[in-house]
Amino acid sequence: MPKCLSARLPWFEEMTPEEILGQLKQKIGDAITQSEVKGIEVRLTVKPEQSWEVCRLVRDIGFEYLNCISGADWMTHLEVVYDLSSLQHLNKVHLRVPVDRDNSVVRTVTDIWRGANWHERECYDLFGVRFDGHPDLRRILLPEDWVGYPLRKDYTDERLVPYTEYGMEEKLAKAEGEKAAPKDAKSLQPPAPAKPATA
Amino acid sequence: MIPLSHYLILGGIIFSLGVFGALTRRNAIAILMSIELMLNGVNLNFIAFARYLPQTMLQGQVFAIFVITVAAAEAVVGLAIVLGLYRNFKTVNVDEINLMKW
Amino acid sequence: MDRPIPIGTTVVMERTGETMEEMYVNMGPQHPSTHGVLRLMLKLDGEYIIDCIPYIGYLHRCHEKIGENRNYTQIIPYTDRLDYLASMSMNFGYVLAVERLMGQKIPERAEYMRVILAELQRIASHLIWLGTFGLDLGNFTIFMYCFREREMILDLFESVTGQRLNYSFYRIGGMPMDFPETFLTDCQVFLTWFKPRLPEYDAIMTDNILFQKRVQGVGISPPQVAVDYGLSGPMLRACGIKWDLRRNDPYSIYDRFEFDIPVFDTCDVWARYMVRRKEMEESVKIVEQALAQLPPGEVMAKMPKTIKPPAGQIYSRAESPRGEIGFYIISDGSPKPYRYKVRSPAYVNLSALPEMLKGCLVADCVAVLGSVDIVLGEVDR
Amino acid sequence: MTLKLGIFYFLAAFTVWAAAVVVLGKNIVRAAVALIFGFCGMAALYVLLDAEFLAAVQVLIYVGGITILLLFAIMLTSRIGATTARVVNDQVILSAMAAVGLLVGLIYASTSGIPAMSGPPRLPETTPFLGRALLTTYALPFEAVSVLLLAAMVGAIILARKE
Amino acid sequence: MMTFASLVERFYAAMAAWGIPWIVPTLIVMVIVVSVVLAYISVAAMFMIWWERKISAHIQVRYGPMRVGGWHGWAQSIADGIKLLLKEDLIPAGADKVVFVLAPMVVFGATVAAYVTIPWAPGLIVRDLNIGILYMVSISSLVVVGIIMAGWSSNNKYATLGALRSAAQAVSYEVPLVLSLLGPVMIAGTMSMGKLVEAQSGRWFGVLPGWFVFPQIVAFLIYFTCALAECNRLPFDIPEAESELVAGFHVEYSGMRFAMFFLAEYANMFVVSAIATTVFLGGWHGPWIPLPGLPREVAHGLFGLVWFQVKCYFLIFVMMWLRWTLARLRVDQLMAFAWKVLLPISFANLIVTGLVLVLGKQALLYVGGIAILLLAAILLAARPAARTVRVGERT
Repeated sequence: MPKCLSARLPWFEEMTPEEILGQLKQKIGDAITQSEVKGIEVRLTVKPEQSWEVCRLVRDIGFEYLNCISGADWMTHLEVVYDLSSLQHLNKVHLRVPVDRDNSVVRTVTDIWRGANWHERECYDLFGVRFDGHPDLRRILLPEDWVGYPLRKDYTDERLVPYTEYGMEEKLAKAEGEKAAPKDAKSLQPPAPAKPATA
Repeated sequence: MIPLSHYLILGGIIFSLGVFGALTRRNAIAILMSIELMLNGVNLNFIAFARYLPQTMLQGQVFAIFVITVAAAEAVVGLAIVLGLYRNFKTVNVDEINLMKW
Repeated sequence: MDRPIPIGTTVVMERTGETMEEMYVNMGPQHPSTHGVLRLMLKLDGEYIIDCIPYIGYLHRCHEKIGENRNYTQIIPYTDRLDYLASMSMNFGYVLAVERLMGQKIPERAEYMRVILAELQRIASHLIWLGTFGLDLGNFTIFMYCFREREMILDLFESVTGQRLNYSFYRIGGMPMDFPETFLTDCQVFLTWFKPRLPEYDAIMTDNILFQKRVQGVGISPPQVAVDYGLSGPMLRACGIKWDLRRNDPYSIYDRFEFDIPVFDTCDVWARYMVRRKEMEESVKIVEQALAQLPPGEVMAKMPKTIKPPAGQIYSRAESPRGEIGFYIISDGSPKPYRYKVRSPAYVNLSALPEMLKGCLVADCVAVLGSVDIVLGEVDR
Repeated sequence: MTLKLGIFYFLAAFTVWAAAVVVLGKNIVRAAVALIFGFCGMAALYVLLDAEFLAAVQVLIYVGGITILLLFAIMLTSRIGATTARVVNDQVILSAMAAVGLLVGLIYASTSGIPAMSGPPRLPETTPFLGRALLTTYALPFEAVSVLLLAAMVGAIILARKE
Repeated sequence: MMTFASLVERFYAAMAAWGIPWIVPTLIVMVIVVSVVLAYISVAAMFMIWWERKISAHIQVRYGPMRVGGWHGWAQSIADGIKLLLKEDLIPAGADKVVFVLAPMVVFGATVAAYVTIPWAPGLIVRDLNIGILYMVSISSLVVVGIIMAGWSSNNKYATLGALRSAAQAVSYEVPLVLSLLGPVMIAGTMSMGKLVEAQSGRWFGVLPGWFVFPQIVAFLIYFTCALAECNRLPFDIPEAESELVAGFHVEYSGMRFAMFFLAEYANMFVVSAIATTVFLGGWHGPWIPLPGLPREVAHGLFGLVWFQVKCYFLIFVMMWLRWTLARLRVDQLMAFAWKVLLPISFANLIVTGLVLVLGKQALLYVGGIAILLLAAILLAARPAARTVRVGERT
């Protein structure tokens, strides 16, 4: 059976994550806002406008296997996270595309990886990120007439009973000697996270 | 004994019902059914003659067998044409199929 | 894609002007061979399938929203309910992700226990698949044989964890209890009983000419399509791509056992059948080697009372019987994950179903769906 | 002898009723079912006329073959469950008169000039005789019919095949 | 064993002696015979249902019905029958009422009508028609018409698909079935079942019992395959393939009507194996010894009855055995198998039988030549079916 598709670049096997990052920076440096190499994983944060070009390049460079597209809600902005890998080697790419909360639009990657179709529909369904150019952007898990996007942090629903950990919060607060702000009645505000690590 | 004329009358009745059906029904398949009825009426007469006229040496029954085979062949080709009609005209209503070319 | 017309009785057909040439048939959500609440809207031309639109979400329990409100140990029982036919592998994947996030080392004996239980669970999951697959194709007897073997595995799990289906037995940092004394001998008894059963299955299914005619050349998914859709597990290995996370991205102690990865390259239902059929033999080999090398020692590492992994994020993946089960966890130092996402293999494999069904017959649709081996708990999360 | 006559009248009435339903029936499927019963009635009449081989052939070919073909065609062409509003077209009166005229002519022909004969008490077994007749005295029509059937099969397949 | 027939004559003579018109005894005999046949069918069907569940249980390493009625749950199918009687008998909305109600009657009626010419024992036959075999085949084709009426009239898409499939399957399998039966008919020279069995009384080369299965082994195999398709048994049970079409044509039936379909299926199985036994396995022939108390003929009759049942139920056992081990064929494979494989072989068998009957010894060289020619034709025809045409080939 022929080796997989990404065998286009013969010298590819020996590439280390640093070289891959170098390649990317050299080809499309301005689009990458933050980048870091952690073990065998290249982590990038990319401007939403060029996200499609970066994905295109990452695919051509050799990552033809899309593991997963997931959303994340950082209170200030939403984020679409692409996890890519390859069937030829163990390098991975972790691509994050920050998108602002209100009109969150990102260009679809279904034309690069057809597998992205359902991932993007789920991201739209649960986060409300619209992927323009997507062939069939409908809700996939929730019923068609569902209002709101449940996985957003500010999603409130009268049926949603806030989960109060039984006795855990008070014990924790007492243990750290009232360092955390005294909790008023279990209001709906989610606890402000310490400092979202975006390093 | 049942006189021969009773069978002939019955054959006549069924044949004329078939003619009436073939002339009046609007659905092409119903017309084919009426034609089958006409052929059956004829068959009945043949077999009645074979039974009542021993000198004919059962020629009636042999001919009835041939009528059955021809009826089968005719039904097959008729239905194939009806299917072809349906695929192009989306209807089997004979009144609406009046163009020579589809 | 015109809006799919809700259909049911033929009266509706009359209004929508459907004829035998172009007809919508609704398979599911309650249908004997859709393995759960999946609805397939089939557009038929007589017997041939023109198009297929899967509708999922009937079993959606907002697994990820719950995950964000539970601390790391409380999430373990929820991961059981993802792929309820292979809950050990789900626990294994989740616990692995959190340990990688924390960089936590666990004792040797716990590693071996995890591998033994995961591989036994793989055999049990493949046995259910084989039984229901045979049932779909009309062979009722194989269903009974497979469930006889699966009962023995469930008894083993019951002796270890006290549960028969959703075990939630794995803990972050090791295993809660050690094996009971009788487990090792019982496991050996099961293995010696199970090995000669596999040729029996071949006699009924694999060598049966009728079965072969039903599955060969059906539901084709060439390697390019498989990789493009991100298929994983037996679906990928059926297209000639030798990719198994236990071997290619070794986690836990899988690199200490030698077992080979069955690969077939005819990309059809037959290849997927044979891959799973051979995988059962490999799992038996792994369990035997693991039992032989089982080291003594305690089973749980020293863990803080509340597990608070350092802030950061990780996407870790493991090999479940259905494919690559991935966990994407963002932690912000608090005992609850900030964002918790599950990449389920059946969800992705199912997205390729319409591609495989083009041009098949209605009877093939059942065979192809059986070969994709979906579990709706994992698809809908 | 009245028993045989009684049976004949019952069968005749049954067959004519079935033929009438075929010709005048509203729903095309009901017409097909009536056709089946009509053919079975005819088969019973053939048994009365000591032509039991033909009765079996009639049931086998007409009911087991042609009617199934008709039902197949009905399922493939009509919208399932549709009942046509108007069954008869506008020339119904004219064709009714023609049919009745034909019927009167036939009845006249079949009653006058035919002595009330009764023929032999009971025909011997007809099947072997038919077999021998078909292959000896009627060998040529027998071969011609087989060629006709072949032509019909090929023609039907070509016509019905989807381009 | 003319005792049965002589019994009837003595009964007629007695009636005539009392001056009762001949119509009354014929009606009485007819009523008795029909009730005996119906009683036998229901008992046999009940037994077969229970037997099938026990056989399938044994094959699948489980027990099967054990509780109802004591020893091995023998009363299970009676309990099922009563349950079905008490169940509500609903007609779906929009269903074509007349045809819906008529369909199970046509199916059950046709199956029962086929019991007329079954030769149970020497002389013990309801009516030995001289077109026996042709009558049974044509009557059992009525069953298919009943199935189509059921599927069509229940206004349910799955039922209609099931009805369409069974129509296609019936048309495909009737032709090879009739042709395979012609072989023994040619050898025996008659179509009446009674005479067919008598023609199998001799011995082939002194040692083999004179059954037709030995010279006509090919015809027997073809017949048995077509018989499986005739009564919709796995691997040909496509019309009610549970996994795809839920329950095929009788999805909308319940209560008594469903019981009729269920009984008709098993009764049809018995009819088909009875034809096979009569035509191929030498009906009631079998070694027999005169019983001390009874006259020779009665003993021969009893043994004949037993032998006939043994052979029939052996064939039914094989059908059930196949059901629980084989998978199900697809509709187009089934069609291709019928038209491309069974039909040519049955034609070949017919030609060879004719040649051997007419030419005797010199037939061997003719047969050899034609056999090679036909084999080439069959191999050409039965080439592995080209892959089903794909709608728009993918990459």
